[in-house]
Amino acid sequence: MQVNDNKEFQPLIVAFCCNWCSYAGADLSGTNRLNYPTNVKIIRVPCSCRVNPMFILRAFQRGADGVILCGCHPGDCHYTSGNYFTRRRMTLLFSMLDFLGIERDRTRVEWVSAAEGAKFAATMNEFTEAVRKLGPNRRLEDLRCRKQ
Amino acid sequence: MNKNLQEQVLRSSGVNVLKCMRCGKCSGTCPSYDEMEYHPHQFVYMVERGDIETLMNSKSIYKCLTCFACVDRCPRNVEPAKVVEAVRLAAVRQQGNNHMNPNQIPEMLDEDLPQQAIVTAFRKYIK
Amino acid sequence: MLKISLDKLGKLFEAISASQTLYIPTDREDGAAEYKKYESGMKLSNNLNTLRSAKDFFFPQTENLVDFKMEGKNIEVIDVREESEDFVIFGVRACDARSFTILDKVFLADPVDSYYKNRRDHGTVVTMACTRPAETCFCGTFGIDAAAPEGDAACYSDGESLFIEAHNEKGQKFIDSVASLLEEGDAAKLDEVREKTRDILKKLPLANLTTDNFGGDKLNEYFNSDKWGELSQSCLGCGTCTFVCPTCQCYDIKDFNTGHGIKRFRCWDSCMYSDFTKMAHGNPRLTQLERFRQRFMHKLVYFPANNNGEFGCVGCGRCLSKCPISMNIVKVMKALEVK
Amino acid sequence: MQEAMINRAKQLLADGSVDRVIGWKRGEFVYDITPAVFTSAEELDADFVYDDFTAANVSKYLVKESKKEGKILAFLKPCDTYSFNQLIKEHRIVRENIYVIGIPGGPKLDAERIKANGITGILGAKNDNGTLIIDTVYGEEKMPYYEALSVKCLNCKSKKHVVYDELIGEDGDILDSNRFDMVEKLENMTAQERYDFWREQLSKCIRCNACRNVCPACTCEKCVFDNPDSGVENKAATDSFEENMFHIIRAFHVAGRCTDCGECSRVCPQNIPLHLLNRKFIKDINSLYGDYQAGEDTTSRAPLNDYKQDDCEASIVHERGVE
Amino acid sequence: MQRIGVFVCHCGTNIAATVDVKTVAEALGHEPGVVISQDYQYMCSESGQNLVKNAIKEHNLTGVVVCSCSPRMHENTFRKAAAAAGLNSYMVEIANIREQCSWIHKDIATATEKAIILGKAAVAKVHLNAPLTAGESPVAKRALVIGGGIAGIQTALDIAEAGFDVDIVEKNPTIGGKMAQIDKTFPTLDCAACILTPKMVEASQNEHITIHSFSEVTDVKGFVGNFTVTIKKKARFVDETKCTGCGLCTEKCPMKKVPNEFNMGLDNRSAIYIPFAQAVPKVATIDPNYCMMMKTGKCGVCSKVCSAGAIDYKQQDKFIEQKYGAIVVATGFNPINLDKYDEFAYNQCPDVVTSLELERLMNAAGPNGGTLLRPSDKTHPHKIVFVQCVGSRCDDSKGKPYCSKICCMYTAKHAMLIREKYPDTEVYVFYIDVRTPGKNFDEFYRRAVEQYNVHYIKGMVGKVTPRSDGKIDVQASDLLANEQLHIDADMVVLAAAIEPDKTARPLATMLTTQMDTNDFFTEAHPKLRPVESATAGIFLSGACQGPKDIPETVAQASAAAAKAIGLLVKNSITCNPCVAHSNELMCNGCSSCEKVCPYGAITYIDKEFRMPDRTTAVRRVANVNPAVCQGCGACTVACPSGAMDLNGFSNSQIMAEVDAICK
Repeated sequence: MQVNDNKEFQPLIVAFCCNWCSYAGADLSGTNRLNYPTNVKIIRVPCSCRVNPMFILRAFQRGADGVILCGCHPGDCHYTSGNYFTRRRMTLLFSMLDFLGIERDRTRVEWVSAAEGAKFAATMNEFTEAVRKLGPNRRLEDLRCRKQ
Repeated sequence: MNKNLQEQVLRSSGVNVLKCMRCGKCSGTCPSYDEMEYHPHQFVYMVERGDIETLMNSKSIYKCLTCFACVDRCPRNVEPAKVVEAVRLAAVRQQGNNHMNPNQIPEMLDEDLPQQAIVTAFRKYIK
Repeated sequence: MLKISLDKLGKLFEAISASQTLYIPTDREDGAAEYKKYESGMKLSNNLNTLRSAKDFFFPQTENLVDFKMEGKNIEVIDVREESEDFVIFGVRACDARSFTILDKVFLADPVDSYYKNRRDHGTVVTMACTRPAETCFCGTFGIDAAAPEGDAACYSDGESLFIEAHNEKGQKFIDSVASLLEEGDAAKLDEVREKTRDILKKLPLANLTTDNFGGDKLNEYFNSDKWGELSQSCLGCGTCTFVCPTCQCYDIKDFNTGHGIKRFRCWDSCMYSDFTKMAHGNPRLTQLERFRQRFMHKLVYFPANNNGEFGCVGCGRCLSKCPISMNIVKVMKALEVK
Repeated sequence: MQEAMINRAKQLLADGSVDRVIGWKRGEFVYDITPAVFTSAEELDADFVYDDFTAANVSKYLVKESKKEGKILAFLKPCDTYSFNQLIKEHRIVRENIYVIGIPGGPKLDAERIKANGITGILGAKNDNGTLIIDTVYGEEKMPYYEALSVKCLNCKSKKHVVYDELIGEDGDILDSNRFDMVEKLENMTAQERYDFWREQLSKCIRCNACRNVCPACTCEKCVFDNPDSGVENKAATDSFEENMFHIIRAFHVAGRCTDCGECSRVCPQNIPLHLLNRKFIKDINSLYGDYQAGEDTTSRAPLNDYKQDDCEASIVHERGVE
Repeated sequence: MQRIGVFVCHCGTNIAATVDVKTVAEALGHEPGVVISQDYQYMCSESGQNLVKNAIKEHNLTGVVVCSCSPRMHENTFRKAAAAAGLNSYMVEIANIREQCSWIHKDIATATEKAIILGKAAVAKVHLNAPLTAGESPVAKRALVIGGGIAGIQTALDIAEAGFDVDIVEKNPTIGGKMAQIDKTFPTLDCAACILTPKMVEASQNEHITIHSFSEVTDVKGFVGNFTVTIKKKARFVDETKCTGCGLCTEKCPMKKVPNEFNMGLDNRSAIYIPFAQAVPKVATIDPNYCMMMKTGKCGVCSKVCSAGAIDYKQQDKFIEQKYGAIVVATGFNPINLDKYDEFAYNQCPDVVTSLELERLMNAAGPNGGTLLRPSDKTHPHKIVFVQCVGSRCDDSKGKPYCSKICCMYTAKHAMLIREKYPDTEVYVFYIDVRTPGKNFDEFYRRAVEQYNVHYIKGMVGKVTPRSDGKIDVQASDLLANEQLHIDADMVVLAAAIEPDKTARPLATMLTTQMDTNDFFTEAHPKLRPVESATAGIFLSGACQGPKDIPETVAQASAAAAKAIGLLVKNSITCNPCVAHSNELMCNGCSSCEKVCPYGAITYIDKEFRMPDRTTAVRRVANVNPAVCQGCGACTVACPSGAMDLNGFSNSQIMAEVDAICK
């Protein structure tokens, strides 16, 4: 959690981006100077299918307020089928988190191609706002990790 | 175009008219083609455009034999006969728009009338 | 003996909880009883005993021992120990009350476990005599009288009133603190109740179970028994028995990296777990047979050998009803006994 | 039934078809029955039991047992056969070393449910036309039979044996079980209600690992939660997060593999309805990717190891149900 | 404990304008393990790289973090620099503080804070990095081409041209494929045989090319550079090495009533046969289903007349095993079966033919010697109707969902040729759309309409009814004229959809390559890697990847050859070291990982282990072939025990990054 001058809640967003499409898309939004909040921190993975549900829970445990996973559009996966597996895994995981009463707007999967710099920035803006509205993650945090 | 009517026809027919690729095989195979003002492929296209009232006012809806040849032949499973049926239903549902009365039928029967026409007629004219 | 009418129990609890924290066994939605911090209106459970034992009060499942704060390359040690406030555990059964004596032998022996001692010093144990023991009860095997429990103070019910008697200074202090609610009563009827309970105890299926065959002098004989294979073959290696057990006292110490510091925890461990007492060189007990044997050898042989014949079991019967595959200390004792 | 099973087992032992028998062994009380391996007719006669309290699924024991020398006879209830098949599919058991006899299943009784009715000192129990008559230290007690059923038997999904070498008794059918009713009820609650429900349930967890260790789908050589190198190892529920983490990840690891045998909930010492987590996954899989019953066969692709190009997007979670 | 160096780049003002690089370097210098933290104007410049190199040497660094532009930009630069200074190049991590920080944020304070966090994440990751060495795997200098059509032939010729040995496996007795059956080619109308047969001969004579005709691939093992393929040489009952192809046996064979598949069954051949005059290899084959000798043991005429003594009725299937470095799939296509299209009366009327049948009917080497005659009564047809899109562009239940691509053009060709040769013949083409993208394609089609007066009618034929007078009633609607037509045709030609050869699906399984739902092979990337399959070392040539005409097929064939050559010229291939690996002690052998691996990189081995209870046991464990694995990581999540992990992106590394970011 970050605090800035206007004391507005600053959510921490962890974004897992696949190396071939979404990470490049994020780079492109940088190249095009398309702003999105500093709240978003990107972790590069070779493919969205590398993202283990444990990583997502880990992020929430450690204080993330939202986790977004970005990969190539279905059909465009660099590894042909990785994002199809991602899609099933994350659908089920998110559904389970929802089932346990975790706010569903804290998680998202978005397909962002290497050409979609604008979409990347727009998605991050939108997602950050959605999480900001929810307030700090309390339902899936680890109190031991909360900062005093 | 009449959105409500279009929606009603689409719903009651269950047909996705957007699947049509305008090949015309339905009309190519239609036994009633020459009797009809609007032909099966035109039904599909006009429903897509929402031009339902024109179809409802056309005698074509009663010329369709409901033989389902178009349904069988359509390469894309669009099922034009169901669209015709749905437009017909839309017309039937509007009070007083019945094409003919059931008791008119017996006098129209003759030896040349195909059996199927009588059977399908019951579907078309009841109520 | 001092007494209070059963319908005034609520008032008693209110009075105790006004000055210190009170824990009583209460029923939860699934019918099982558990100790909860008393809040107004809470009802004392009618269950014979709580699902989990009362050892949590002195030896909690997890306990934050110390914190380390890391700032760049600096590490600071922070003592997180809180000075406990006084508390009362009410309604402890005879078996659980005895378990504290057993835990004391472990944690209060030199070197004294100051975390445990701290809690022990602040806690007052008010026991409650049993009247309806269950088929799984075998406290008598270990010389415990369910009708006359130990503890700092003990309560007895004759169906109308609750009689309270102090066993020591701490117990007396507790009684004094609520004396205004108590009145002198005739305890004559209690003997009758006790005798009735003892009659039932004698009739229980496990009443004849004895420890005569066990103890420290049988170490090699039992360790090398060929029964262990058969007994342990269906053990799942879960920790249910150890975690519901009032006397199991093994723990592990784990460091948790919070990202901005380290929290050092003590947490219960189970000898049934595959990594139990795993050390740098590896694991001393590699098979479930060895781990299973460890648990029962500890309770029936090693512990009495080191503690003047006191066994590491109080016959509360929790493991009998909770083991997923129904393997338990009674079956082990019987199987080994035959030999 | 028990008689027929003992006789058949003795026959198979005698003619050398099998060397061992895995079944259940009589306990101290009417209800405390332990899975056990028998090697002789005498042992079978003395201790083998199969009755209303014999609920344990023995298929997981075959992971070890089937790798031993010789052939083992396994008595499998219908629900157990699904677990068995799933284990074959995952190459965890050696089919050639097992002779499977399908036996009729439940519903099974659970002593904990009897005790929850305030009945104690249980010495015996019998079913009398839907009433369970319990002999106790304190005299005879009665309760509706249905109320004493094990939670795993309340919504039986199938009476059909999906694999067997022979059957004792008749094979049944796949049932219309309504097993997702409770999941649906939870789905229709608000997020806050769901959160409160699960917080209350999961906070009871004592991390005894009984659910995992009994689970026929959890046969990992080393569980990630026991492995210090995994980064998620945790021994105790120090924080509520760890309870959540353990149960979410465990359910996820068995998603598409869980046959819904219900052992997790049966053995939970804290009566946490853990099967609901698994059923949530099963329900989602059925509705999103087409009906799939793990263990029904040994060849189909597990839903999480499979995909379709037109699968729904993860956003479906956001679009449906109660917020 | 690692000794880590942090290097923060200003990138001129690109980073330094919005990120306070000094503060970043200062903050990261306090991280555990960091022994030096510096900033510099341009870290990627030579002097910047020298800074890194010197620091590695001077401070004996075990890990390097560069806070700079995207790793997609300069990761390799810094990896090379590290390697030059003696540090394993995989001990370098990049914190992307330009594209993903300075360029998108404006506020210096927050951007600097974020840059520090990104740097900390990289430091946390480097702590867990391990030196990785790219493995090498030798390349067998031989290619296999599966399929001997124009695609396979072209690929083989190109590979052979580069000096590599190449084998063609063809399931039929001769190579040549579909193109050998075609009469003329569009849009140039030159004779197919005239351009194909020289290539066939060239292939047979090339010293680098071995043709296994009448053969099939039955097993493929191994991986890129190192495939072991089993080829079944089916018994043709004629010794290939002895047969001179004189054809005497085929003339003398008494069994002459065998449908001739080369002429689409429009005429007959003998039981011992050479498919066509220019067949390669020109060797006879006995069809055991019809040969009297094989069926009854009485005949043996061919054996008697063969002066070379090539006939061997006892010949058995032979299996050969060969190692290959690359495999090119060129299995081609077939027209679909038209049995279920009753409305076109294909099965009822011999004068309703497919386009490929028409090719044979018009071919000089065909059943009628090149004169177009109706199959039924051998009369000259005066009215011919062409029907387009038969079975193409259909709903899945009705046919193929895709456009078969070649039909519009060959139909225009047919129409034109007929009008050219028989100007008295009326030709109608019923179309849904006429699709003519391609060089000189639309001009070609317009010529058919404008110059040859072919009647193009928009509308699908609804019904074809053979009449008792020998005519065929074709009922269709003319959508533009809005009228229903009845044409009394003499012949109807159906442009049947094309589909991949039936042998492709089992082959794909053997090769562990992907196929789409229509059984076309899936390319590694639809735009950027169109001739490679997703499985390394397997390349795609021709219509097995999707419908194609001849020029496209030849272009792709050469492209596939170029890709294969690119692989074969290497003595060994460097493998990406960021691959999955399985911890055998934890692996359950459950096969989950194998199911999600798109490359078939995971196999299972039974291995003996010492068990915890001091016994030994054989366990099934996963084994990743590092030469095949591409490092996507799908298996790591499928693995419940966590036995499967990915080098360079390990579970612990990613979690360390998560922790650092969330700190």
